[in-house]
Amino acid sequence: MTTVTDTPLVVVDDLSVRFPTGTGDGVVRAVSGLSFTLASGGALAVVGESGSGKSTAAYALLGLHRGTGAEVTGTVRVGGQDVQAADDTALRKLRGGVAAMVFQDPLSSLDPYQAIGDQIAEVHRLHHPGAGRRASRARAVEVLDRVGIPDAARRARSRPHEFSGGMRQRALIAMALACEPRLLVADEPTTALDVTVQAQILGLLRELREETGMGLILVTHDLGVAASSVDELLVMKDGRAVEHGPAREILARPREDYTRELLAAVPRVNVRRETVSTPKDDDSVLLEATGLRREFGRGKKTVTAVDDVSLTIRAGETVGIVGESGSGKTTLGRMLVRLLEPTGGELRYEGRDIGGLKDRELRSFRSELQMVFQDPVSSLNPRRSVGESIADPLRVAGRLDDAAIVARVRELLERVGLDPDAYHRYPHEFSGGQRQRVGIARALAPEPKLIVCDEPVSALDVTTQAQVVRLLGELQRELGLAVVFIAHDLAVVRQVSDRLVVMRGGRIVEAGPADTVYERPRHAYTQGLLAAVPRLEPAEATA
Amino acid sequence: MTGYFLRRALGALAVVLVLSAVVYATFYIAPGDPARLACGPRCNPEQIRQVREQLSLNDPVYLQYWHFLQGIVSGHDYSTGTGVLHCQAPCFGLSYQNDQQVTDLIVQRLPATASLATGAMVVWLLLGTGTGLLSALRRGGLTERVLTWLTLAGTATPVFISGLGLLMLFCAYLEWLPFPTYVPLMDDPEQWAWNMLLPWLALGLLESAKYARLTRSSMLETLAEDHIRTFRAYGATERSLIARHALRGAVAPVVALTAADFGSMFGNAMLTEMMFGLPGIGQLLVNATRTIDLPVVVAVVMVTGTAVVIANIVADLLYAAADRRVVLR
Amino acid sequence: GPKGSGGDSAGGGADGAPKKGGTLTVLNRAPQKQFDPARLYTSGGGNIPSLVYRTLTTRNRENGAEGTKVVPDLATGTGTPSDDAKTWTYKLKDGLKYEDGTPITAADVKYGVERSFAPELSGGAPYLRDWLIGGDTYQGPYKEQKGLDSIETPDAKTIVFKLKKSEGDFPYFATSTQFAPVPKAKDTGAKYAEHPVSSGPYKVVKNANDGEQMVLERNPNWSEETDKERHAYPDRIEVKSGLAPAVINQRLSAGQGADAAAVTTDTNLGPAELAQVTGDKKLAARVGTGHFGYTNYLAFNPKAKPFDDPKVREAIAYAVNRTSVVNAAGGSALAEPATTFLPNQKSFGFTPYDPFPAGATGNAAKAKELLKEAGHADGLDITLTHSTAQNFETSPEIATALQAALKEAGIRVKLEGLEENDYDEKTHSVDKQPDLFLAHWGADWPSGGPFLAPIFDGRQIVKDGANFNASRLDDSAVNNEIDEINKITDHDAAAKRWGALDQRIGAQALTVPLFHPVYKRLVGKDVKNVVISDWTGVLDVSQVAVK
Amino acid sequence: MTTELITTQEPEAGVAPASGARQVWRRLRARKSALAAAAVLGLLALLALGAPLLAALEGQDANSYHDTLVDSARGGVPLGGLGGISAEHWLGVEPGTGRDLFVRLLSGARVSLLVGIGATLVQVLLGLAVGLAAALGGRAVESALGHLTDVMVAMPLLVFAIALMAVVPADFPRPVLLVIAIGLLNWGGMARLVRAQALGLTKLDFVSAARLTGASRRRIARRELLPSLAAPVITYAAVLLPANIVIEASMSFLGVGVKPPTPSWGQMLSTATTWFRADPMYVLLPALMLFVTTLAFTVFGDGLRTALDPRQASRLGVGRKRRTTRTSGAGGTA
Ligand SMILES: Nc1ncnc2c1ncn2[C@@H]1O[C@H](COP(=O)(O)OP(=O)(O)OP(=O)(O)O)[C@@H](O)[C@H]1O
Ligand SMILES: Nc1ncnc2c1ncn2[C@@H]1O[C@H](COP(=O)(O)OP(=O)(O)OP(=O)(O)O)[C@@H](O)[C@H]1O
Ligand SMILES: [Mg+2]
Ligand SMILES: [Mg+2]
Repeated sequence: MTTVTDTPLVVVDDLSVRFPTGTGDGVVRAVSGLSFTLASGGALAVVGESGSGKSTAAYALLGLHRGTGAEVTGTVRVGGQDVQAADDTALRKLRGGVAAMVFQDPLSSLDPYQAIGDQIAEVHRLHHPGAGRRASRARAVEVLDRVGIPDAARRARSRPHEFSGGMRQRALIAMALACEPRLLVADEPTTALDVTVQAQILGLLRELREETGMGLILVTHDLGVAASSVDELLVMKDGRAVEHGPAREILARPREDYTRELLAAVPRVNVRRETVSTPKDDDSVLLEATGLRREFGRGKKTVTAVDDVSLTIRAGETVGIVGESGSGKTTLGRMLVRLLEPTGGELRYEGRDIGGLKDRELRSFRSELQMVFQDPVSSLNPRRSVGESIADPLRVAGRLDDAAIVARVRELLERVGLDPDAYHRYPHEFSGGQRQRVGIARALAPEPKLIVCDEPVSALDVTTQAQVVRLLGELQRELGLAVVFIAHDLAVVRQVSDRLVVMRGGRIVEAGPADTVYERPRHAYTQGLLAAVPRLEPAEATA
Repeated sequence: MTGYFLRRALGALAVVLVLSAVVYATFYIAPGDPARLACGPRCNPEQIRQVREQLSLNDPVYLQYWHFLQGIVSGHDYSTGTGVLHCQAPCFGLSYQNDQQVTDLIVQRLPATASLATGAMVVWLLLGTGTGLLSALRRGGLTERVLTWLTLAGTATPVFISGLGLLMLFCAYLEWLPFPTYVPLMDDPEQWAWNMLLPWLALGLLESAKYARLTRSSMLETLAEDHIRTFRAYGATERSLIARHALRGAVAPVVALTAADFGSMFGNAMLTEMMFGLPGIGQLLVNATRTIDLPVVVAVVMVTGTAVVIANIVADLLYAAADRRVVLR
Repeated sequence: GPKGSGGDSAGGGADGAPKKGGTLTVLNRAPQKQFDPARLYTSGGGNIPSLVYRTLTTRNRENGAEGTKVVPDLATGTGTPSDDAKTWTYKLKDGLKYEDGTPITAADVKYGVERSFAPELSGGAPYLRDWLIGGDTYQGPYKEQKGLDSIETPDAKTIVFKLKKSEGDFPYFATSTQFAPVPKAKDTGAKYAEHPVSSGPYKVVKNANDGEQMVLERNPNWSEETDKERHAYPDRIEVKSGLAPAVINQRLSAGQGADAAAVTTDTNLGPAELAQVTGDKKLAARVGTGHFGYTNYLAFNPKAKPFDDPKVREAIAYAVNRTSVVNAAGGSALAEPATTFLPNQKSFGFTPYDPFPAGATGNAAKAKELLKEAGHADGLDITLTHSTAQNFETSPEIATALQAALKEAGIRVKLEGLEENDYDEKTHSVDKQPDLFLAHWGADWPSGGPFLAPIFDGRQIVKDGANFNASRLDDSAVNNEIDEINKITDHDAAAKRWGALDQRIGAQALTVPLFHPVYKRLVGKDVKNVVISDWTGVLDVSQVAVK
Repeated sequence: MTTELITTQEPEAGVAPASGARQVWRRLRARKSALAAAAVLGLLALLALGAPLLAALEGQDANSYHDTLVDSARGGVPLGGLGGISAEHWLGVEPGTGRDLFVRLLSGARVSLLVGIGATLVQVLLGLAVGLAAALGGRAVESALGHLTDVMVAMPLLVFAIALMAVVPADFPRPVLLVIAIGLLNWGGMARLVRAQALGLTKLDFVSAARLTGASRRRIARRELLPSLAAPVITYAAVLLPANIVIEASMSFLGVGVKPPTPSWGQMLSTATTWFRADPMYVLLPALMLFVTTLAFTVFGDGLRTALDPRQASRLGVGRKRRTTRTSGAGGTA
């Protein structure tokens, strides 16, 4: 379909992007001195931790920094066109015509008011001005069909909110296809999706590349995703390219420390947990849920988020809960610590039914059930110093005097690997991983017996993720805590869990000792989940 | 949806009821004797006694209020002396002042207020959203600065200053326009419009400032949304981005606020009506307040309150219709 | 284009003989909320109402003092008194007809009077109730169908009123709309005002928006033969009310379009407009000046301390600075300083006197002296109550002017401003009456009786109604003199006695007269035959011509 | 649903940009218009506070009549040019009475500022109390307060103010009454804003974390919510303040505001309307004062809003919505 020429599809030479910062006269160097080329039909993954400049570099390929105040130097050539020098018309031709971009969040990236087919047709007409309305519509249906939307002709009339996440992502890819670009730039196209859907999308991209011969630049922070989709890898850190070469080679023999670190931190789903903590006492049941139920909404719109879940948590053990988005993990976790009141079923804590207790009645043992939250940003009050946040449970308990509280908070900060002097600093002065440590310290402060961790590491980079997971493991062992570890990432869960619970649609589909479930999954759903996990090893990736 | 409606309608009813009760109670304890005011400047005690009886002012207040509510639901019969006057439901009673049916009084006043509100709405939509859009598109430029200052000045000008200014300028000095008198639309549409022009401008200008700011910020917010970025990345021109993708989302809050404001105009255009001598609801209310004409006051407050509540429901519906991401519950 | 935005319109100008035809526009502030003859409270039958309702007698439609005379209207004379003016007999003219052509009978007049007793039709003046035998308990023809015995109609043309006491002023009161005929068959009670049956030169063709918009057209069955007073030049009269005073005067002075043939019956020129008008010769020529019997005064409660001491009251009377009060009331063109309680008009029996001569700006020294005598050498603290309404009468500006003047005499005044309704209720209530407040009184007709009696007659102290005898004067000598004068049917003779009585009461310093207002009225540039009587002080709409 | 402005300069996404007082000040300082407005307001406050002093300096007071300075025969129009401006009367005198305009305008400023600021404070306090109670309370409390707020919003403010003015005893100090009346009648918007913001905040995990500490609702409201509410509340208060000044002026204009002879701009304007031809200064001065004051407050509020929260600056409308929520589409899974 595309004419294969000798000139590379993309040439980036000494690209630097700087953003002026709002306050003062400082600048953020998002990308500095980046150079790479991509041959026609080639596939390159740009990987690196958050904030390393991946998206910024990708945007430069389409000249999307124009008019935003960002300062771009160096040259970028896409399909022979100098992006920097191109005038507005030429740039518009390039966008979509030569290179198309697929953005991360599939919902917000589509116009909520227009039918998906119309949006695709509009983009098609932008690059085929001669095409009639009808022809563009037909093309839209065609590409939707191509990306695997069932009954495309009918679904083309749906609006984005009527599509599921995966379908939206497909629609965005279809939109790109509609213009027959020679290069597809995908900025984290699968981060918002479940593993199973992610696997489907990655497969689709692979297929399309083989079929149309278009080039692909995949921006991702997930090495697993990169490994399974491209031939070439570009590792970025702090706006610079750290390592660049064939994917297999880098994965097998990383040359740079940073790459090595990155690789080491990636959790593997097929590796057993090193030390399995044995519950102190087999009978010491801490928390017991029987037929737990939770509904949201009223009347016809009732959603049963958790349905008939029975679960036992013994002192000192770690229970992992996995399942795709919306399967009720968070809802279950919040019920376990009684942030939510169950609609039905029984919840016994140390033998006492706490399911229906009022806030006031809960107070006496609130401190024994704690939670670590997913989002390190919103889980800390931005207006209060982290020390105060950690001290809160101690102050509420009112057992210690001020000096003792401060001392204890400093001790906790140190324990989670932070500088004790961080007491008076505010959350925004910390990185994501550090904030999560603060969150853990806060949960530890009242000396709880159980901590529910709701996706405590999903918002973190692999390297930070590994550190935090390690910390949690240590603490659990040391303090003999019971931990409920919720995550959608099966590999992460495997690293910490003694027992595993797989949820789907609010129900438990499979439960058992972790290793058993991972190695011999019985339920088809669990099997599917495990199969969809992207593998890091090149051999596995191509398999 | 039906459930939503039902709930909102019940809520609205409750609001209006509470409102009327509060008004009743407030005016009941206010000084001044309605019987004396109705009776005339030099009534003797016997006459006042008779009038008080005639107006049922001797009943306990809750009973008076109850009868008032009954009238709304099932109408009421009044003696005219020579015969019986049936005041049909919804009957808000008779004015203490001259035994006119309150319902009639309000119905007579509605056209003027509706004219004012509608015209002012057109003014603020055209002027407000127009300047708002313009300043959003020309952001950073001189146009934006000038428009920003103009709208700021607009919000800072109470209607009794802008109205006075307009009157002085167009009627007194330039003599381009007559001093406004209300001409019903049905009588003479052209004169209606000419006479309403200044009130529309005065009220519309004040409101348009608010709309300009809302439109501008809403437009900027929408332009920054991800789906706009998508189409920009496919080479859509800035103009088509706005026309095809941004406008609709940006307009949602404007439409919703318009509906809500239109509703509140029925009670809040009082100053404009006083300023320009428009025989509207607001004027009726102010006059009735001064003479403690309780049935009129309560009825007007109920009508304007209902307008506000309904307008808020409409606003929410419009908002939900315009912005798909909104969930009504 | 907007109607009437172009300055000049065709029109004869204000000179030349008045002719019939054309449309007169009346621009008013207050809507004609009441239009039932039983409910109207107007002096001399009112202005717009008197175009529709003829009454037994009416005011003389002449300029100035001539206009304070009472003349026959439906009746052949102003009334024949008998039995010490306790019985009044009227004969109706021949050929009187309603708008529908049916004849007007004495029974209709009787019915009209009786209607005004119905509580459904409240609002009229209280005199009928006080005067007519059986009037105090009569409930009107709807409840008591047999009617009031004290009104007799021996034949279709004769009507006789029997009173409890002598009332020499009866012919004056017979000008009010309660004496307009109402055909019983056409009476719709409370709804009558929507379609009143006209006996006057015009009939109501439209009465909308609670009296805000009225249109009157010629009544074909009215004949000039029987009505010497009303001219009825214009073919059509359009009343537009609910306008702001400023707008009315602006429109009258601009005179665009229909406004060239416009007048107002209820809006004076305010001080600001006066300032503007006097600077413009053309406009100044269009201003009419009127006097209405009216006095603004300070009212005391002489039963309360420290006003129980006449010396204190006198001190205040001396301390008052009438110049600043007059300025606060709109300046010397709109207010004349007053030293007598009676208005400065002959018909009231005006006898100039000044018991406490304070000069133009007050006599603080004399006041201080009096205070010292009264034992208030260190000054005095008092409270002055006024209304917060901006009305140039009882307004805060006038109160402040007094405050400033009294301060010179060592009297420290605390002001108490009351909301209009509150003020009205308190100042007219025996129990809640403030001890010192700004008050005003206007005449129901140009005679000393309705001016002095309600204020100083001890038998008119009203316990649970509107009381106007703020000084609670109950002096049998005064009461007797009032009764005696009321027996006199010769107006001039009575006026002299009223004047003497006023002077006698004035010496007691029960009130401090402040000023009499003057009315300045602007008319449209095409308006002719402007007549302003001293009875009403305003332009007589029945005399105006626009052609 | 978080949507970011194109002009966003705050790289962190999340609850609200962390903004210490210093940062706010820095951002505020960057806006010249806001600084100018602040200067005007400062001057105004000085004038209002120093009114007695300035009056003494001029040698006049607010209520003395000057019969000789007005032309009594011509309705009391001030003698001399420009409304009688002279060395004794710096801004001329009032027609009719000859009272000194400079002092009266200054006293008017006192009333305007006092009522404006006072009423805003009442609104903020009530709005916070009701809004927080609605956000944290149970279903019954929430719906009751919601209806109450609806009633307040549907209430024609001026009418109730008129009624209230009549009900309260005459010797109750008027400006205080106005503060209470405007504050009591007009807190609906603030309550809605606080409720919406607080509800948004309670969905955030740090509030859940606070609940897990066993903290009471009141403690959560005070410790966790209030600090984050400060920015939107201050921002909205900056919008309410000039509006309250205008309401006071409107009420005085209608004759139900401050009681004469206490001067107030609205009341001066209402008598002045007829004077615009004979004595234009008399209209222009109070109109200008009122205009400048509201404009300065508006501009300053605008600046403050941007300084406090650049991302939220454009989203003040939030307070209005009650039963609608924006959620990022409830689409199913693949
Ligand atoms: N518009 C902007 N203004 C200022 N700084 C910016 C802007 N956009 C990005 N940055 C900064 O530039 C750096 C690189 O950002 P970029 O979005 O490219 O990172 P990324 O590698 O895509 O990270 P992520 O994995 O989180 O998407 C970051 O420090 C970011 O804060
Ligand atoms: N407050 C709520 N109101 C209404 N529905 C809710 C609420 N919270 C959760 N749900 C619904 O309950 C279901 C389960 O949600 P939950 O958050 O427990 O899923 P999850 O497994 O944690 O998903 P994720 O991996 O995306 O965090 C979903 O369908 C969700 O839409
Ligand atoms: Mg990125
Ligand atoms: Mg979750």
